[in-house]
Amino acid sequence: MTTPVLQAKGLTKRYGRVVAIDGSDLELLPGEILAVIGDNGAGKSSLIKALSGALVPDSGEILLDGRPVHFRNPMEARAAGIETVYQTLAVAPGLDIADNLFLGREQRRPGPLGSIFRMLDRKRMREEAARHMSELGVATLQNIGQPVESLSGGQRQAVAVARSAAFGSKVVILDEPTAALGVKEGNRVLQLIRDVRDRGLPVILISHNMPHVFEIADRIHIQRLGRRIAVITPGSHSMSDAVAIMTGAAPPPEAP
Amino acid sequence: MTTPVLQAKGLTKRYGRVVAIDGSDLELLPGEILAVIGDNGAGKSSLIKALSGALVPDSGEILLDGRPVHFRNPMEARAAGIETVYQTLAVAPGLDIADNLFLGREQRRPGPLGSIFRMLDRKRMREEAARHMSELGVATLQNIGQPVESLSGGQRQAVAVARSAAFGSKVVILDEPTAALGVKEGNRVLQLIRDVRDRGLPVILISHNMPHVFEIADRIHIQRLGRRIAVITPGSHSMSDAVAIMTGAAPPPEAP
Amino acid sequence: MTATADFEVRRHDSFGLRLQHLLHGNPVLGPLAVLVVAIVAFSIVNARFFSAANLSLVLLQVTVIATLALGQTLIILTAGIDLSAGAIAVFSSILMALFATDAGVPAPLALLLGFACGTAMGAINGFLVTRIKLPPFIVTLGTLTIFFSLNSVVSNSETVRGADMPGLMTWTGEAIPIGDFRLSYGSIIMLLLFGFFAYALSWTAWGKHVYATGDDVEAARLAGIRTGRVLFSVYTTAGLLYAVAGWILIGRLASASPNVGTEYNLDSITAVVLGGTSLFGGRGGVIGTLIGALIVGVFRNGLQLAGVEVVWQGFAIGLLVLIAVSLDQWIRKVRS
Amino acid sequence: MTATADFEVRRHDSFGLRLQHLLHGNPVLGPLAVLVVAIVAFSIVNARFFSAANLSLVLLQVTVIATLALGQTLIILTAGIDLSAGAIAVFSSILMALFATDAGVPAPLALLLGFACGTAMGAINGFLVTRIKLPPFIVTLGTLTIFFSLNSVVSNSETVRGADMPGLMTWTGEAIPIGDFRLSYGSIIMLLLFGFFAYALSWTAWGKHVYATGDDVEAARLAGIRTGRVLFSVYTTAGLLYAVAGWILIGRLASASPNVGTEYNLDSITAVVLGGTSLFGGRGGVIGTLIGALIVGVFRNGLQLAGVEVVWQGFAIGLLVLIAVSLDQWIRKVRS
Amino acid sequence: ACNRGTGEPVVGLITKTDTNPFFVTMKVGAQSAAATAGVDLQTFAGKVDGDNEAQVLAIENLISFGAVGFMITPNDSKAIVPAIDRAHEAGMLVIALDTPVEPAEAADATFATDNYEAGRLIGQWAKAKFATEGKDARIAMLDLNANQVSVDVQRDQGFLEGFGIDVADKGRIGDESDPRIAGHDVTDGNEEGGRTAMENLLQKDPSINLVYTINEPAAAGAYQALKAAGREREVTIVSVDGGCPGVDNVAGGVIGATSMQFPIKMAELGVAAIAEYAKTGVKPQNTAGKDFVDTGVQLITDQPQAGVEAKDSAWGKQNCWG
Ligand SMILES: Nc1ncnc2c1ncn2[C@@H]1O[C@H](COP(=O)(O)OP(=O)(O)OP(=O)(O)O)[C@@H](O)[C@H]1O
Ligand SMILES: Nc1ncnc2c1ncn2[C@@H]1O[C@H](COP(=O)(O)OP(=O)(O)OP(=O)(O)O)[C@@H](O)[C@H]1O
Ligand SMILES: [Mg+2]
Ligand SMILES: [Mg+2]
Repeated sequence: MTTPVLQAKGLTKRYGRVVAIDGSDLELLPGEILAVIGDNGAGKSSLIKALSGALVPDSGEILLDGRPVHFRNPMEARAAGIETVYQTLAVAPGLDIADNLFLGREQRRPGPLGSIFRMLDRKRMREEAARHMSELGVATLQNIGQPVESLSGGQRQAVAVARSAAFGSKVVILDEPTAALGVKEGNRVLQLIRDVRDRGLPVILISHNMPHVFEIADRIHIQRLGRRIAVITPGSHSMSDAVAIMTGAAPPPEAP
Repeated sequence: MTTPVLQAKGLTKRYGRVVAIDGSDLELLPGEILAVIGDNGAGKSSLIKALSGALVPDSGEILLDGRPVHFRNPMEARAAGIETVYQTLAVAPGLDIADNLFLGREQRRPGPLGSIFRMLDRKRMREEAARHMSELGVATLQNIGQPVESLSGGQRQAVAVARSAAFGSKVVILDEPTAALGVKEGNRVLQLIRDVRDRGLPVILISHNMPHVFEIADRIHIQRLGRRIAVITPGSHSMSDAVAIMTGAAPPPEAP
Repeated sequence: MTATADFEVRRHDSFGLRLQHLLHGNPVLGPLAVLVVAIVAFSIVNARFFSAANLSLVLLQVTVIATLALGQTLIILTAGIDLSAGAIAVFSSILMALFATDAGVPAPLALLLGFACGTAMGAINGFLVTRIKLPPFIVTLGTLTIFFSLNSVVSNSETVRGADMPGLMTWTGEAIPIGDFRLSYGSIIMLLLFGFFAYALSWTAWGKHVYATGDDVEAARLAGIRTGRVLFSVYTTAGLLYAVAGWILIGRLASASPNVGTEYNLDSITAVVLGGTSLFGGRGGVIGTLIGALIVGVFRNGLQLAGVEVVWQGFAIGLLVLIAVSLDQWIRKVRS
Repeated sequence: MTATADFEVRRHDSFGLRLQHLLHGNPVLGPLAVLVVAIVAFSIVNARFFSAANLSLVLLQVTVIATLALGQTLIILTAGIDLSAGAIAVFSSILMALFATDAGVPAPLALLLGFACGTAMGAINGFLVTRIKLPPFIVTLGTLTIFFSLNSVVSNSETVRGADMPGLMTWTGEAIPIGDFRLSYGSIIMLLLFGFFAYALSWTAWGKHVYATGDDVEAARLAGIRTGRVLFSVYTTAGLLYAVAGWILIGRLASASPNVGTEYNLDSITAVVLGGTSLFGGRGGVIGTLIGALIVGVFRNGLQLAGVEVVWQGFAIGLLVLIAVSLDQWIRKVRS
Repeated sequence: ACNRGTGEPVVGLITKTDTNPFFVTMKVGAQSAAATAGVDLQTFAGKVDGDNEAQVLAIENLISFGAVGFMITPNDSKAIVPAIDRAHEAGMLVIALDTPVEPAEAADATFATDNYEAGRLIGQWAKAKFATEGKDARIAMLDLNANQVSVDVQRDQGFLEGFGIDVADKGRIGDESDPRIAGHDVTDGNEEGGRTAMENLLQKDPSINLVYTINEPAAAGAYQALKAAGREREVTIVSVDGGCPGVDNVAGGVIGATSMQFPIKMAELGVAAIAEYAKTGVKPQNTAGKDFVDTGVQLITDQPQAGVEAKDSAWGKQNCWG
């Protein structure tokens, strides 16, 4: 078996009396799209937050390319090439779209203006931002200089997705990236995910949209009550099988 | 034709250079489920915010049971029986689930404790809250006293949906109520919407989930670039027709 | 791996986790622990500290600030801030004193007039915050200077002596001896007010609305709360509480002086923050504030008894405040 | 119906909407309008107000506060607040003066030592905020009392006279006459600093990170910004700016006095808020602060020239501040 | 100061603030006097000028310590009286320093500068100087603050009386109608306030040529404003205090004349009186004809005027405080 790019073993996270992750495992193989599905509150977001450094698990191990890593914050995961779109989007509401897209990776002017005066290349960042947004099919955007807080729910999500797709270098993690998106925009995001995979990056996709999941995933990780209870493939199981396992209506298949 | 329960004529709303609603109309007939679909940024949320008093349109007219109304804030719409779930959910993050469900409609203890000391009936509110949440199939909730900010995305949405379903008396408006919900929970919300309709209340449902829309809607209002460009029914048009009209790929049918 | 995980979970369960549960449910335990530590430490340094007489002195010394901080807490819970608290208290005390002496109004009426003025000043703040929609900081900064200035004008910058006032005005300064412990009526009023608002905040709809408004005013508005009314009620109530603090102040100083209170705003805000209420609104409560006020009182009194020189007392208080909040922070640290 | 709609849209386009666009893009126009109105009004009341000599005086009088408010703006942009600003400025000024006189250190070195101390004091604030994760209000309240206390101890509460200092220390007080207008070197330094930070905030990555951190610290962290570092850099930079303000203060008073600066915190925060920066972080900018500081300076000076009695000046300033923000609010009111 | 348990009687000193050099000096004087007299000195201070509550608190603490007596420079002369009454009930000797309480009999004794006299001396000096030079005065009055506190009022009114201006109500600043007064402003008694106030008054009336200041830091600030306007040579500044930097400023021509007070003497007398009381139970007596013990004022100037007794700055240097 190939070494997983990203692997989690026995992760646990509790909040007081609430158990968010309860000894969960996860494997992400090179070049694959791994979907993570599960009921609300199954611990999907908590699991990927642990992978991306946004929360520090109480116990368990995370391996990147087979080597143990301990991310204490999102920057460290990001530096290791893991790019994440959080369910809460993590945008700075007062900044505009371009600023948000390039947050933490701002581009400077060429020449001394950039190197000495550290001047940002606003024009270029705006142009690129406009390009990224239209790639996602967000055509209704009327003003690229709008602060993100004044965008519609879907537009805001598109900003977050565009950011991760543009900058991921090792793994891209997307937590419900299409939840607020329209049909067309949602399909664009699926295409974008495929593009990312075709660039050789594996992708973790959390989604409640079964047609999307079955259309795009190579493998499907099913989370239930804080644990991985099964890994299936779109070939081996049908959508209704998956839903039945996820909700506990059917027993999980034998462990792989 | 029957008088619409809720009707909007020529609503307009601008934000600086951005036109959010551009002379949009809407009719909601008694006892129907009206779906509103449209691209991201088409102005769906802005439109229903105007109906629910959360924004005051620049121009245009709103009629409730045929009589013009001018809501200056959400309380006035609520007092008129219009209950809304906003896309941003509008929950108080630090309060717990029961407090949020009953926010603004708290129940007091019976007897002098309630009437003189105005003491809240916390126990009853918690019990009812637990019932509402489990009706929505949110079974993973481990602690009914958790503050809403610590809930998962879907759990939080369930709180908002439960609130509107429990208290709507004339019209229920739901802005993407299933976006963050799991398959099972999403289906429960659809059932809940049907139940509300069966109680005789008309419902406006904004959703990007075409299967949901076509499963449940009586009529479908298609919004594009701030305007209503068509009203279709699941019988008259297919999903792909609807998507084509919505994205501008197909011309809208003749006005009804 | 599983073994380690099990071990880790169990270990947390045993002490850390349980303590956390306790603290999670009772956010006042942090400040309370700080208070207890401070009392124990000062008692060790100077045995006289932990005498009934001295402890009753501490309670007496914090009564006015605690009453002010109670109003301040309400406002801070709504994500506001009130810089005019001290000015309202002092102005109200001057007014009621002048009514009761120069104007010759019967004492109970003079008292009520003073309360009415405090309430009205709070209402002015509330009006500016909710109607003109100005930031609370700037509103109360403006009214602070206005009220202080009016205060000088009305009082002619002269102190009204308690001896010239009817007994009701200075009644708050009288004390019931309980052994060596002397409990003043002012302190009793203060404690009753704290009890009342602790109840109102957690057991009435009004309290829920205050928290919801402070947490996220837009969400509260969309959820159907009349946030304007809630805010107005909070500022007005706070004004009344400040006026009561003014009455207690007369009893404490046995006079009504226009020149006190310059430090009251910062002191009252300090008590609120030490008590664990967030300046960003929506989190905290009044019992914490009472403990916060007591912490400051204990520090002041304890340092003096410990024989720390005046020049170094400021230094020590600053340091202790920092240590107190660090300790509190450490206690409530729920690993996120 | 359509006719009405069209009409309405067009009507808005014509004036209201255009003005709104302008103001939307330039949030400093609100405070600027207030400033202009104030200047015009005072000029009408007393013709002497609008003379080059008097205007240069106003600039001179606000220089120290404006420099402090610059550092304060940075901190408030990150949703913090700094109550120790004045204490750091005064302590730094005392230190550099003592280095240059009693300690006999060469003037440029004494200056640098003073700057280093200010920076270090800012760094202490930053450390407590980012590492121990204490609320900025309580941190700076604690360090405020600590620094003021150290200040008394170090200076022995004695003023160091400018005449005893090397010329460099008081150089900031010297002025270049431009006609009747006297531009002091201190004011020039202050204006340059404002220019520098206006640039840094809107044209560098650091500036974006400051705004993002202040806007929503959790989101900024998740977006990959080292929010701890950003905050630390802001507090440290602010400390340095306060030390520069301390140097300017020496020039202004031709002495280093430990007894000034009690009002500096509130004054600097007032300037920031009048300039349109939100106390909740993430919104605003330094140019607004400069205008805010000038507004206060114009009020003070204008009221005195208008012959308003001292007792009523507080009243008038409070009222004017309220009117100023109301006007600003009205101007920027974008119907939501 | 924490040698408690030695059995020495506890004596308190409560000053207005602990940052003003005047009170710092007073404290140093009291400390050395306490060492000589063999008493245990406990010091307290208000946080800011006018902070009455901190002083009440200090008295409460002293009562709880069982002190034999204390000295106080009251921040609020009237409002402190009830607390002093309580101290008396506890059998303590109370001495007001520098500022009398109201009514003065509420304290057992007052050791103070006659502030009215201090103001009057500089007023007389200025009057003589202007008379000699044949100039008409345009006077700027730089007071403490808007609260009309007693020291502020007495110095201000004393100066005006000394200068020969009708002061109307002796207990109020600013009710005079004499046209020679160009204006009043407040300084908070520090350099910054002094400078800003002077700048603004000069804009209002550029012909100002005589400046009364509440204290020497305010005078130093005012001088800077005059210097920036290029008017420092034509304008005379008078002040009150006698702090060493102030005397330096007299020598340097910044201040024309200042009235020196003697805080060390106040403190020494106070400590001695309480020590005496502790031993013998005898209370101190007031200066004949006054309701307080006058610790003296001395006019310091290098431009002596006929008919006004004065010492020069060299003498001042030897006797200054701070
Ligand atoms: N900070 C917190 N404090 C307490 N409980 C929390 C916290 N964060 C998450 N939880 C709880 O942990 C559980 C898992 O939450 P998580 O967000 O991982 O679910 P999820 O699978 O992503 O759900 P969804 O599909 O609704 O987004 C939930 O029951 C939630 O209430
Ligand atoms: N406060 C505001 N300021 C400026 N522009 C705004 C504001 N609110 C909304 N808009 C703009 O108005 C347009 C319509 O927004 P709206 O939220 O109504 O879209 P929507 O149809 O609900 O989209 P979605 O499906 O993504 O939720 C968008 O282009 C949005 O950017
Ligand atoms: Mg989730
Ligand atoms: Mg929307």
